Amino acid sequence: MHYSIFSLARQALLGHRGWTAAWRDASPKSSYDVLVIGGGGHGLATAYYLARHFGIANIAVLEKGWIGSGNAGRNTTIIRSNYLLPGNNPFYEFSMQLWEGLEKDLNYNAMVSQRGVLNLFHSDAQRDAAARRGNAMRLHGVDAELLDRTAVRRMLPFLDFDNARFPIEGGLLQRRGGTARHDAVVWGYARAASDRGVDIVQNCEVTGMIREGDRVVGVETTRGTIRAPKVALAVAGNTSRLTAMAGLRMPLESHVLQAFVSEAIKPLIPGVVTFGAGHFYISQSDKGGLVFGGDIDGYNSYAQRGNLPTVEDVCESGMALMPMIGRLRMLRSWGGIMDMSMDGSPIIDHTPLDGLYLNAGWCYGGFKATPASGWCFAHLIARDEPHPVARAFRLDRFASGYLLDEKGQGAQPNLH
Amino acid sequence: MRIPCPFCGNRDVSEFAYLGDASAPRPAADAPDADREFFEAAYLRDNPSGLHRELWYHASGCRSWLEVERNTRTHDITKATFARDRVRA
Amino acid sequence: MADRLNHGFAASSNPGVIVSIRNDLGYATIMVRRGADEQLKQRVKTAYGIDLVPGPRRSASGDVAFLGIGPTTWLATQDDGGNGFSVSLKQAVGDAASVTDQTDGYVIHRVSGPRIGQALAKGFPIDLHNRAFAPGAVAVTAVSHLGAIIWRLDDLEDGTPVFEIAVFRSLVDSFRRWLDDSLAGFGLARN
Amino acid sequence: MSDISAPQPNRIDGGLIDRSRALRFHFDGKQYQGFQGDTLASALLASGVRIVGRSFKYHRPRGIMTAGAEEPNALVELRTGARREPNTRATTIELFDGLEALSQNRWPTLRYDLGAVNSLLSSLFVAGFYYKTFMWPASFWERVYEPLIRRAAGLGRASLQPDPDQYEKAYAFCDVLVIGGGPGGLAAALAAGRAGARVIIADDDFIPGGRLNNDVHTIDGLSGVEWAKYTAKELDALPNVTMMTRTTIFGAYDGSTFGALERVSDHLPVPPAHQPRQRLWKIVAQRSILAAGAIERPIVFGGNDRPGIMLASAVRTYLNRYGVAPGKAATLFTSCDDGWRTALDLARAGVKVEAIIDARSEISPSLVASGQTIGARLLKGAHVIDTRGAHGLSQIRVRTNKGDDIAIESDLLAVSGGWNPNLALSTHLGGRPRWSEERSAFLPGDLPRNLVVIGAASGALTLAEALKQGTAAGATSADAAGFKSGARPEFVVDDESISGEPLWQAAASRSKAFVDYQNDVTQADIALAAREGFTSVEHLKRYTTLGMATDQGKMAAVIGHAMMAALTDRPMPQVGTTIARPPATPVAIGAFAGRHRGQDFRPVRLAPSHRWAEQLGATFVDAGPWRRAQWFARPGEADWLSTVIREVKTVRSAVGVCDVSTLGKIDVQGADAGIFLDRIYINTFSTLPVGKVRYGLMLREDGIAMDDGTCARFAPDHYVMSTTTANAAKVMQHLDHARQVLWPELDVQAISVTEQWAQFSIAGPRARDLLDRLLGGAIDISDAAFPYLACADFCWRGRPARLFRVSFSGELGYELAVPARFGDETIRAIMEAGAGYGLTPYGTEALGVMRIEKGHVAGNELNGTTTAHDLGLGRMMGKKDFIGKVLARRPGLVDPDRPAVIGLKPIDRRQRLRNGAHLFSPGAAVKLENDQGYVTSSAFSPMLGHWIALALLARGRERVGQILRVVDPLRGADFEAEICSPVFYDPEGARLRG
Ligand SMILES: Cc1cc2nc3c(=O)[nH]c(=O)nc-3n(C[C@H](O)[C@H](O)[C@H](O)COP(=O)(O)OP(=O)(O)OC[C@H]3O[C@@H](n4cnc5c(N)ncnc54)[C@H](O)[C@@H]3O)c2cc1C
Ligand SMILES: NC(=O)c1ccc[n+]([C@@H]2O[C@H](COP(=O)([O-])OP(=O)(O)OC[C@H]3O[C@@H](n4cnc5c(N)ncnc54)[C@H](O)[C@@H]3O)[C@@H](O)[C@H]2O)c1
Ligand SMILES: Cc1cc2nc3c(=O)[nH]c(=O)nc-3n(C[C@H](O)[C@H](O)[C@H](O)COP(=O)(O)O)c2cc1C
Ligand SMILES: [Zn+2]
Repeated sequence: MHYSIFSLARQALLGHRGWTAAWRDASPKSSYDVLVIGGGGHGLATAYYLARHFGIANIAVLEKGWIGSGNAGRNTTIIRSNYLLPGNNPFYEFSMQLWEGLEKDLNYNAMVSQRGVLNLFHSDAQRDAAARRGNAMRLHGVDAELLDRTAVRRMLPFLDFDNARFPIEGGLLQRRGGTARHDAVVWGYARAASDRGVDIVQNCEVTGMIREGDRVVGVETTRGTIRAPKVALAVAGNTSRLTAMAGLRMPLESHVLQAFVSEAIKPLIPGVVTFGAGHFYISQSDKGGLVFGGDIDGYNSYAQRGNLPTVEDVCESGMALMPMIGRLRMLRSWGGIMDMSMDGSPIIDHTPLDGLYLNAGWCYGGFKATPASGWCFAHLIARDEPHPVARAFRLDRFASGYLLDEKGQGAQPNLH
Repeated sequence: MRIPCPFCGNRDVSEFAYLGDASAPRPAADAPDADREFFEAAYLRDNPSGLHRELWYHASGCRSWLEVERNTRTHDITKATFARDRVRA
Repeated sequence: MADRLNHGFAASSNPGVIVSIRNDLGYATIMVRRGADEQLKQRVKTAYGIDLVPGPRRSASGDVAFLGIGPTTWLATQDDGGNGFSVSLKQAVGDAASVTDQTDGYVIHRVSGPRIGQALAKGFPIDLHNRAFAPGAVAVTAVSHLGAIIWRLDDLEDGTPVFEIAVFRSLVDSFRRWLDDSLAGFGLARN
Repeated sequence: MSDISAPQPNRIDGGLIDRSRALRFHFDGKQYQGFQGDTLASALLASGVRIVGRSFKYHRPRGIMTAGAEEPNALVELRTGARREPNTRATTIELFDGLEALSQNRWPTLRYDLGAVNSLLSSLFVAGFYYKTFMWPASFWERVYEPLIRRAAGLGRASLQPDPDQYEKAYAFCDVLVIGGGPGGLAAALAAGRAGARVIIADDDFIPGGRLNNDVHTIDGLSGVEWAKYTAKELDALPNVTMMTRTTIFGAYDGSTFGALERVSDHLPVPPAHQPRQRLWKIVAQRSILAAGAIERPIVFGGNDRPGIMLASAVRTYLNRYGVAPGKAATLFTSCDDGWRTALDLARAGVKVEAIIDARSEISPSLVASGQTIGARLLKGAHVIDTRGAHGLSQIRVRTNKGDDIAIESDLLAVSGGWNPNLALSTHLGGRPRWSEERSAFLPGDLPRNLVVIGAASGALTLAEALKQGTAAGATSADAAGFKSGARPEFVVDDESISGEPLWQAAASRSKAFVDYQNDVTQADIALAAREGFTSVEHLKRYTTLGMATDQGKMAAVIGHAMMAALTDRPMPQVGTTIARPPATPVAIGAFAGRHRGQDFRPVRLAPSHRWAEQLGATFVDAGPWRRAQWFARPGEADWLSTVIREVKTVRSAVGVCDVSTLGKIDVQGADAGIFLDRIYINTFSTLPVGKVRYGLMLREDGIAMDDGTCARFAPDHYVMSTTTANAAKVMQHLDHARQVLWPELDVQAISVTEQWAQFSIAGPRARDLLDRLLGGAIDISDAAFPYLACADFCWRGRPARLFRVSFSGELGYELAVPARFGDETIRAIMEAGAGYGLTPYGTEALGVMRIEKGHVAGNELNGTTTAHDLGLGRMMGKKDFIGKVLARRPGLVDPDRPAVIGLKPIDRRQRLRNGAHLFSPGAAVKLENDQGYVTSSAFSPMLGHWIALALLARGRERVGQILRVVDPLRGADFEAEICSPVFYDPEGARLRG
């Protein structure tokens, strides 16, 4: 059913009785051409692009809970393409361009909102890093501006410019960056994929991998055995568990990242702002809640919830940056389980097992990657060769030493 | 979360620094397969949902490295010992 | 009267907390050499008459005290010891331990007063109640984002608890900002 | 106080307010009056105010629904100016004199709000309508549609000014934590306290007692209110019990840690001196008892949001506790016995009860009789289906059990659809509640270790049960914590009935029936969600925003879930409920930050010479936690650059002094110290002679450079390592890891002495002269006795001192270390001794310029991705095993295409090289694929007279002499530069040996 102001008006007259399910809640068949494990943004986007661009429609997306129950449904919705390394930057810019056309493509308003992303810096060394990154962006045709203190003050007069422990020296601004409505991204892809024949199977947890020698040929699930010549993992923080079922160890750790939302207030914060002297970033949702977050809790976890020290750390940074939020109240906190890779960059690759494809290692930054990740993963699955913009996301780079370490923290995932 | 440091007693997690999976010992540099062994020890992690043996450093306390047994699903900690005392493979 | 947590008083003529700085102490860390635990124990006993107990405890005799700050590490202090204390300590323990002068590394505050427990609770993440932290107890911890060693001396005659707190010298201004903020509601006297 | 007392038409006798203390306040600019002990809500109701705010989406007029933290409607902007606090629940804010509040989400006024047009368009604005439209044209989203949505949504306004109040944090430890001070909690605290356990009992409210203060009860012959008072008094007298009122436990965390918020001063116009506004407690409890009571649930029916419609229990609270009758002619709509109490209490207070509408067809005869005594019309098996009234309720439409619709004139409708246990805190650690068919409610399910739930929170709704369970839980918790509880008192209380039937929604009607009041989620929205496949309660929530408002669904989310169960024909346990998350009630962000904001965000570390540098007027810079002198401007110097140039030139021509105490210093001792350091550094230290210093580089295990610095040997078993300022703590941790985890068999001890020593770099051709004069022969520093890279400890002025002959500047240089207490004295002595040699103090900037002139790598080059080879230090790697050795051999780390540190000089010497500019081969297109590297460090070289830079350049070393293009689009630069050796000045190193 096509969505538009006209269909909405028509339905309004009919008491909205004519709407149908946004996506089919399918029961699993016993075999498919491609099985995508994980009904998050990446899995659903992969299925959609496989159907739309690669002519494969006999696909199921298997989701252990409800679609979007993973990180897609609990992230702080920031989208940007302000990456430094040549292995990353073109990929994220490709994603940004897909965001810009997403709503038309999906016929679903995912509220992609390009209100800007500003990364503040507080020291010469941070300015240097921002300049290096901003220049890399510009060299790839991505918009970037280096703001000085005065320009930042003009833009965000409510930041602490006069009594800060670490004074604001300036910021790197990407105006095309912003946010998107995370749940709508999931629903939009699900609807578009479902319309193209993809089976979206909820409450179907993969519990085992069926191997024939060095081939993966299907999976065991809580809803029975399902076979497919191609099994594609897009399970974010659960990747290690799934690959362990196939006997593979991964260069990943699962960590919890918390996020927070305040009570709703009238428009206050224009775009996305990140603090450089502590762990804090913030934006305001269309509902009016300040959505903010900071550092990961820092230890392996599958609990989807965090602890108080991180809450305090995030709020201390928030108050250090914008002391006007002191009297606003935190409404809710939650956590997501992220697949932290050993160099902080993702993996889109084959695995050592035939038929098993891997999309993982997105850390706390994979929401913005959703469209490109789906596209490139679909490309890999359909053509068995990497998409040009995702060529650096190899699984063997840790062994070979061709790392993609934006932060230079090395093999310690909790520091990325 | 509170970690029972065998020296200091129960302390809040904010006093500790985390290193992760304690299962891989440092391989011998002169082993014939050293390149692969070091790669695996440095990069491949046990990342279970459930019991996990892991290294923590009591950075704001007694400066001991601890080996902690913790459930990554519930965050329950069942054991914490000095890493220096661990039985080495 | 129950231990009410939420009222303070500002009069410093009747101070809830008394703070002074101990400039006289000499102190050094000693870390036992591998396998020399027994030897060290004996040498400390011989030289100072102190039983070197493992664990976060303070044992004192005369002007010397040993504070357990790690499984094989103590902070030894001597009243009026100055930088010279580490030299005599090194002689006393010989090659049973590594000795490092820290006389300048920390600034030590002595704090006491009827409200001191409540004031310290505003930063120390450990239980300082009698039942958990009796006289002689030592803890290495963090307060207000900076490292601190705290130990409890014997109570004053009227039962008032007395603590000493060591913080790194470079951080003493920040520590004092925290301490002063935390004491403000209780009335403060400086000795 | 003003003597003009504003009228309080709805004030009646009784209640726990202090009528001798009248308080004035303003709401929407109009003055009102209330009493000490009122909340803003009770005072507004007493004053006859009915509309208090507007709803989120449709801007519907709304009144006060509840008397507690679950209030969805009566949210106000409290206070003014920088203290303005949006979305404050009128039902929990204690009235104080001079209180000012404004209604929210309305324009221009609360009564006439233009946003209410949304209500007219409501047939378009159904759940999720925005996902289906506003997609065209794309650029209109940010420019037109989104701003409209954003402006209409949101509730109150932030002040935009820094919060002027203070916040504080504190820790508490106890054997037993009791959450909630109602009858259950009080009984629990009493039992545990009498046993001698350390007990903390916290209650949200400003007086303990819970529902005892709101309902009419007797316990052991006392009124409930008196019993609560006496019990609180006994608890207060026990030295081991701490009673915290105005304190909300907002979260349960791992390790039996609870977060609590104490509202220290929110009941006062401004916080008193030395008192914070709020205090954040972190409570570690061996055992905990959740006694947080239950929350009454409304019933969904057409027009159920009209001001004048309230929870039945809230009506009782206003009557009994606050002495307020919220209406003149009341009606009750209920499906359970408990609701009837409200009718009886209303009648007792003299309010006319028009009707009791009980959806049940069977009602106990005793209830029916009690209804008759108050003269209320009883409508069994009937439903309220609609309401009327322009600015508040005036008429109720009822569908009788015969299907007729009748009208009842009423200005107050009390609604009771049963109770939901307030169990959120029992689920914060992951436990899920379980559905009880018997109670028609979710009850606590798997509980966190050491937590028990009692009283209404556990679904045990009667007072008798609350007391009994509380006593038992208090006693067993104390016993489990190692105490011995005594005899358990038994309480004599009046009987209560808890029987009832669940009623989620009344018979349908044409009017909007709200499920989530604040977010305007209607019955129809839930049906739409079901139709569109959003049938999981979590999808339902996210699609309709059910339960996402400031009350987090406390009021009505479960009703929505029950509706979804009915719509999809699934049993409740299968449908389940959404997850509750901390904070249990919203908590000010400022409270989580405590005092860590502004200058106190993080501690500052001050170098030993700080006071002296301050007196000299130095400019300071933050270097991680340290504050260091950046330069020492002299009068007449035009700008910082001229100061730095002067400092550099003075060092290079005479002598300078710089405080380098911030560098990490680590004492490494033990028989195996040398072997240990061989494994830490890539180069060898076991062979370093005593009395010598060597430069070392250490890698991470992944083969990437980690830190560099010098290491001195003072005895066969004693080294002193220096680290960079930034990495000091990281290196300490690394060494501890190596000696405790990797090689515990080695005899090596390590401890930081960074703070013990004040260390000053004295550099320049006259450095030795200065030192000779300063040290006065305490040590022989002739070149022969103390050559380059010598070190010694000695006694100077009766104190220990250390001297190192090292140089970062490239000049003849020494570092003198003295005990830190004497740092200030020593810098002053150095200044005095150097006066005759043209001494200048220099700061970090000149230090940086000189190291760039010398090509020394620092943090910008050791950026976490560079190898020893990249840095030009590959030759230092020894044959022995050391950390990082094996993985540094990986192909990617030895690829000849890797970047290497090189020097750059602009061809046009007037051009300024800047950090972060990128490098291209001349002729290559300027795009990312052709990127060759970037500028890591740059400076104006006073010695060369132009800008110079270090850079990381692909295959850099083999390209010395070639020309590159330096591109800096951000700052608009694009010019050519020549690749040179990174050592710009004195490449032979003759000066430092002088
Ligand atoms: C708090 C937080 C904030 C974040 N903020 C941002 C941000 O601002 N910007 C940004 O770009 N990124 C952000 N991220 C990261 C981003 O959310 C993730 O990288 C991205 O969503 C991951 O991809 P996904 O959506 O496919 O994963 P998910 O949504 O987690 O999808 C994986 C799915 O797999 C399912 N699954 C797992 N195991 C099984 C199994 N055995 N069988 C079947 N199904 C299974 C899960 O239930 C889940 O639905 C944030 C993450 C968090 C947690
Ligand atoms: N008969 C019925 O149907 C029925 C139904 C519901 C309640 N009741 C009555 O309710 C009472 C039950 O007693 P109870 O003690 O279980 O509950 P209660 O409601 O009397 O007390 C709960 C207390 O907990 C506090 N609280 C709630 N959440 C808190 C938090 N997070 N932090 C701190 N404090 C918090 C509240 O302010 C309140 O004072 C009895 O008086 C009973 O008669 C009866
Ligand atoms: C961008 C964003 C905005 C949110 N806004 C709200 C909000 O206004 N109200 C609310 O209750 N929760 C809000 N949430 C949090 C969700 O309720 C929920 O906590 C989160 O999606 C994680 O799911 P879980 O808590 O059910 O595990 C928001 C979440 C995100 C990611
Ligand atoms: Zn410890």
